[in-house]
Amino acid sequence: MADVQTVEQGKIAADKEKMPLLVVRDLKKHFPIKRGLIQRTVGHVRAVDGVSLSVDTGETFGLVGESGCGKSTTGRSILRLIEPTAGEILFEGRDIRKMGSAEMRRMRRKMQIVFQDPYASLNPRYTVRQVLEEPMLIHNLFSTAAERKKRASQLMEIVGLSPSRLDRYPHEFSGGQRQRIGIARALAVDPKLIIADEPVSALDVSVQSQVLNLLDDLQKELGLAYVFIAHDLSVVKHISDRIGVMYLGRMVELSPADALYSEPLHPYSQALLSAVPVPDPEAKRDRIILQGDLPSPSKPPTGCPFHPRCKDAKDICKTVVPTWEEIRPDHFVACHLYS
Amino acid sequence: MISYIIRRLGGSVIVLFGIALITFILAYAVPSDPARMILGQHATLQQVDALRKQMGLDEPFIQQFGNYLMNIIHGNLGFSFLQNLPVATLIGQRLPATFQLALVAWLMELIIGLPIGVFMALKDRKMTDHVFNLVSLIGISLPTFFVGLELMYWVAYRANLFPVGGTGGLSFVILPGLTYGITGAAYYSRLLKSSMVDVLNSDYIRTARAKGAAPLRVIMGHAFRNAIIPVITYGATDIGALFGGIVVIEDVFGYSGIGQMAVQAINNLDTPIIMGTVLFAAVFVVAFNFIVDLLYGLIDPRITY
Amino acid sequence: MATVMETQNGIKQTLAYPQKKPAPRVWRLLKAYPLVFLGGILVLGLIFVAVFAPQLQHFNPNQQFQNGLSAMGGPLPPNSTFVFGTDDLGRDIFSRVLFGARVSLEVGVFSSIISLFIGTSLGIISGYFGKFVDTVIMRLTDIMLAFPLILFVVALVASLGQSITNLFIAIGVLGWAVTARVVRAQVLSVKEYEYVQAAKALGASNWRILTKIIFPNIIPPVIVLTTLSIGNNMLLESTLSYLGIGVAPPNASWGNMLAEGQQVFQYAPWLLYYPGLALLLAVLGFNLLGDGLREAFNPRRVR
Amino acid sequence: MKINKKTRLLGVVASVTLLGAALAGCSTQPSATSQAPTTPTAPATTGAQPVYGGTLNLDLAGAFPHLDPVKAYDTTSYEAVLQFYNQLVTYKGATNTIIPSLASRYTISPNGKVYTFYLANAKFWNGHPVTAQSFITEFERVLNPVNSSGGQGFIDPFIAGSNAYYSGHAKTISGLKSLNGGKTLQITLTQRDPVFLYVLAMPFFSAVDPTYIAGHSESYIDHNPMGTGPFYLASYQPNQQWVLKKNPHYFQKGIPYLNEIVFTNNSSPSAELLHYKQGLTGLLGYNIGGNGIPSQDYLPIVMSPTYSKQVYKVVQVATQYIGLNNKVGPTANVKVRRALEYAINKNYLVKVLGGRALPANQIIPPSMPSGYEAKLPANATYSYNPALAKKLLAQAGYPHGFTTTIYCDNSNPDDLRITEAVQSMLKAVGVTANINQSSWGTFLTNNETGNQPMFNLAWVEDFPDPSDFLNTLFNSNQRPVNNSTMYSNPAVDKLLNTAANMPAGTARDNLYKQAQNIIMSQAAWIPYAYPVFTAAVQPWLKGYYLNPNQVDPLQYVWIAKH
Repeated sequence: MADVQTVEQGKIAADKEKMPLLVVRDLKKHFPIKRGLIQRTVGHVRAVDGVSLSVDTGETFGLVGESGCGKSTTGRSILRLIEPTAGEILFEGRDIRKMGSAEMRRMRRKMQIVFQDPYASLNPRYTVRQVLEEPMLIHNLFSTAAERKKRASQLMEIVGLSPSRLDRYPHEFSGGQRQRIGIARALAVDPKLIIADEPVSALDVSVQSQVLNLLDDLQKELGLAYVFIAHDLSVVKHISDRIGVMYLGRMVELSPADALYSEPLHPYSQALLSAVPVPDPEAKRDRIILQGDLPSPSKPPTGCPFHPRCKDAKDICKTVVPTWEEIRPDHFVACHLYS
Repeated sequence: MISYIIRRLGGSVIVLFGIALITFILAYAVPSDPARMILGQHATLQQVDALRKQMGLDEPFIQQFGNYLMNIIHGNLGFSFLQNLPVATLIGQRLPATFQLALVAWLMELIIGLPIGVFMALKDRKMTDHVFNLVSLIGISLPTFFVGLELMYWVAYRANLFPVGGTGGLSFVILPGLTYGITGAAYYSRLLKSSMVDVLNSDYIRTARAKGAAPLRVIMGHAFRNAIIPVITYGATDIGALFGGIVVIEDVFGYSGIGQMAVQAINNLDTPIIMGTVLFAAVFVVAFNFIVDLLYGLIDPRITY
Repeated sequence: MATVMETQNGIKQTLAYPQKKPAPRVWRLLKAYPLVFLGGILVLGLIFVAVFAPQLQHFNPNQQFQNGLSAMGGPLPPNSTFVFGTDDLGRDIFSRVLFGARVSLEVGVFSSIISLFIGTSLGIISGYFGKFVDTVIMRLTDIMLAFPLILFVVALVASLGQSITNLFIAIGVLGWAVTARVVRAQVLSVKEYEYVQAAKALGASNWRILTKIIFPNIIPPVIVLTTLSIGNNMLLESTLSYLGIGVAPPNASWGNMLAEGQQVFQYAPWLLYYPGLALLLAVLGFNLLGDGLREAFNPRRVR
Repeated sequence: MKINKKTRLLGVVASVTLLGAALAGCSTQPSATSQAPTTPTAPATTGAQPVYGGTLNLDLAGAFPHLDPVKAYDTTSYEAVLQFYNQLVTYKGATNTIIPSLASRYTISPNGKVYTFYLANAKFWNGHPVTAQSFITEFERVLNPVNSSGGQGFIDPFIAGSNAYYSGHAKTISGLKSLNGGKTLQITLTQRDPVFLYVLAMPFFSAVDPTYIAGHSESYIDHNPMGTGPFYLASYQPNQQWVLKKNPHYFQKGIPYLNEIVFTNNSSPSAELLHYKQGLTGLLGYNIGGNGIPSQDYLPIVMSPTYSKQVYKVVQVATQYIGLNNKVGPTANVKVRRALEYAINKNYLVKVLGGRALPANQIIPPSMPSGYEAKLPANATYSYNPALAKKLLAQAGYPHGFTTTIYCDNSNPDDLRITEAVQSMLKAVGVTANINQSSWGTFLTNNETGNQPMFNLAWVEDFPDPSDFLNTLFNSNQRPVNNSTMYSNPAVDKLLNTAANMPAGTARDNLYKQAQNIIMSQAAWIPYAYPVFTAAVQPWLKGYYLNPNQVDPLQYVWIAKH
């Protein structure tokens, strides 16, 4: 993947003045597989296997892929909630993987996460106020309880909930409301980057758009950057500036959102896109059905990992790993069809 | 599977090693000189020292423990100070009696516990359930020797239904077994109840009921068979512990089992017997835990190793 | 609480929130599990007797009365002077039963605290930090659980020497393994909740996560376990006294009163009955309470 | 011998002196029908002629630890060996009189050093005849250090050449001679020994078959006896049952009466009592040297109008006492010790023992043929007087008492009860005593350091001579093992050493009395009780009597029709 780095580095060099907020280089997370008498490590699940991306301030980066492709692991590895195996994670130009635990904890103010499951992500024993004040307590943001309460009320208003319900418990709220609370919690520390890990996939469709709109509004107001993780393209379509498509722990395509939607290059992206319902009934698009199941990341196929399910697979796909190339400006793809 | 078994066996060996180590430390710490105990109070200091040397008691702790382990590996559990026989022989002599009592005690628990458990599950949250719950908790809360003494007095002596105490055939085992059954059955009934309630509330039982299957059929055919799995697990561990000897009850009934020998050895500080019986009992517990784990795989197809 | 279930579906989020406060948890618990009530009464009664034993006593519990023995030297049955009768040393059983409550409760509580402390600490460490530490601690619990329990306590007391402190230690050390197992399992499951991840993402320290998030979650099962173990340990004390290594004389515990009583039960059954009944009620109280609490904390059963 | 009073299993206790003892005229039959037998072979009994046949069932608390006479030194083994083996001499009925047994007669030389035994015509169960060698082999086994026999100290160095044999310097014991083609055994002593015949009555010195001994391993012999006794071991299931069958060729004609004795292992005193009440067992308290009626079964027996009539009692030649440390701690002060003597109510302690004892006022028990004083001097006499005790304690410098520890062992519930009662009495005079209870082995190990401030113990005499109590327990050269109170008084030492070399008689007795008076005035011990041995015997079991020397009468008893 050497060329990945050179390409990304070239891009970084070009934007010297405008340093991206977050740069991830060749991120890897391998989970060991232990077997046998002495629990020897016999192999690895390559959950994330060399992912690179960058996010600018105020930008939304969509990360898309099927369940199990490693996108959530990528998101959590970026925050070091899961300790990555290898790679660089530069936040504001500094590698957070090299930070000690105290420094890392300070750094966490700047990058937050919103989880998928609004039921599991809020401590059922805390009132909403406790949930929202917890980050303030952790980072000593306010010295008095009154200030904290004021801030908590503010946060409630920001996410569109009534401050009068601060002393309720999470289970007294609906799923969408809980997700708002989750967002408010993330905002409590004034982050610059929020990793939204499928924040709406557990919600009803009608509620989804409310939450998405909220996120969009917040971005505009607060200048937040998002890494928006989703398993289908329809959700990220409107919100994302750029989109990365992941397959089996690797990035297979990365491009501006419009470019991806108008002209997906990778057969996998095409397949994903074909599943997105199109508002314009005139536009005709063939539905591409993916064959077979997602292979096990512990035993990825040789060559291009996608080849067993690819409709356009050639002989070379079975043996040679395709390189990561910038086919168009800012449009990267790893596929033999374009080399 | 094979590597799982081997790994589990390895774990068991480690556990047994730990037990041997802890018992050895305990025995080592006991403030009594084995050589003096063997030779008696009038032996001269020279005699005692000579015996200490012969027994290896003057060696450093590690070496003594090493010797002890080597002896265990060779099946030698040591030599009783007071009974002048190898501990292994003494345990062997009492093995049949202990096994007999263990089996009967276990069966008593099942005979008393399981029907009550089924009954409690069917009457879940009703008044009768509360009553049975109370009764079963009373069973758990009773001191075993209290139950034993009362049974001995009323059932054996006054009603003259069983021998009053001692060791012999099956009739000698019934009352000690019943004592254990009374105080131990509640664990089975409560376990079976809670797992049966879970099963009875599960979708497939509802389905079976909806299809019109007769209640008893549902209970015995579906619920009981599925609910019995945790009971079997507990039962196997339980009987493993029972095989190691039932300390107090054997003593109450004057039953010559391994538990009684252990109690006598403790009163007399006959450390080789104490250590031997502890290790012996532990072997059974560990072995039955092992069997339970393997059984689990056979009973429940969802479990893989 | 139907709202909770329904609001899982986001569409119904606009449903009215219950204006009326739901019935108090305690009351609902009582209705579903009346036995908890009985358990609570028994435990409170025990604590009352233990605390006010000096006020309730008829005589000094350790005093041996010349007129407390029959002409043959046997114990006296219950009479107007000695309402529960006397024991084989001419002591007042009523007063001894009162003071026995103290000792038995002490043994039950202190030894449970010891096992609670060791078990919870090791369970948390094992569950939270995992890896090598976990392997070692779990192996240790395996060893503890495979020990024949009574033999272990007896051997331990024999080595340490007979004293009430050593009794606490021996019984306490015996019980930690079960607590550690339960706590570890609970930590493992709590650790996976996303709100723990969220706290970590917020920069909460390990210590904060342990104390503020994980610990509150392991309290309910530990309370249940401890309640049950207090009763069990009181029972174990009586067994140890039966074997002659219980609380040191002359102080009364129900255990050693029973141990004395079992020697004379054929002609002086009151020596067995009064402390036996007291012990039964006390242990039963803790068992009922623990059992009820388990149901109360069980999210599947009480809502 | 130092003994825990009611220990069922003495186990390892050994003594330089003689176990079991003379108890002339002290056997009592307070309530029962037993009479002292007139002859050993035909004990007089009221009523009918002896009946042959039948099986006697008995409960046995533990296994027989040893069936090899060389090793039998605990009370259970001791008695078992007496069923299987015979000695040169034995005790007559319930008395302390020595009568011939396997030796049909014996002579003692005028200087008291040479004993000549003329052997009876007896055979082992395997048909081999008893010869002088049968005894010589046994004496050699007792002296062989390999066997660590408790009997060694009783004959070494008293038999000529015994020490040389024991220490390996000689291949034979020079003092033992087989004469007259093995029909006569001659034993030569190094000095006059008035208790030697008692020694020979001990099971250690039984006749064994040399060829059997040579042909089997020690551990085999220990479980499979081969003797001349009235019963042989027909079968046994370890820890369950021992079946003894009548020896039809027993050298004493006409006995035994019983066909079979079945011992069933049963360690539960409650079960033992109920078995007896059900009539399943012939007697309660079989183990004469040990428990007698288990203490917890005693009251139910004596409180019952029926069963109390079946109780046999005998005062043992033994003293139960609280030892006071004469060397360290507050009790090193003689005033403190004297104060404590007044603090103990001995009548109450006897009551606590259920009446199975007599209150004690001196070291020598009344059952001892000599040395017991009907009246002690005033300064050696103590009566229960807590007020005086407090006053004396204040004078001694302990107006508020002190804190100390009483040691006792755990082999019998009585020990703890007595210790608790003593604790309570001490509390009444301001002395706080903690109880340290441990196993017999631990207690002994600890006792023999001479550091226990106070301890509850009993001494059972080894032979009927006051020296066994006074010299063994109070001579300063016996510290700390036997003299574990660390008593030391040159005047007493001098009296004891002088008396040891004197011929028996009043002059010697008086020296012991003088010594005891001094010891009692210095309050080295608080002797509190002389124990009484008890047994309950079914009315249909005839011919039973209690001999204080642990010689049970099973070969003389018979089962009447019932």
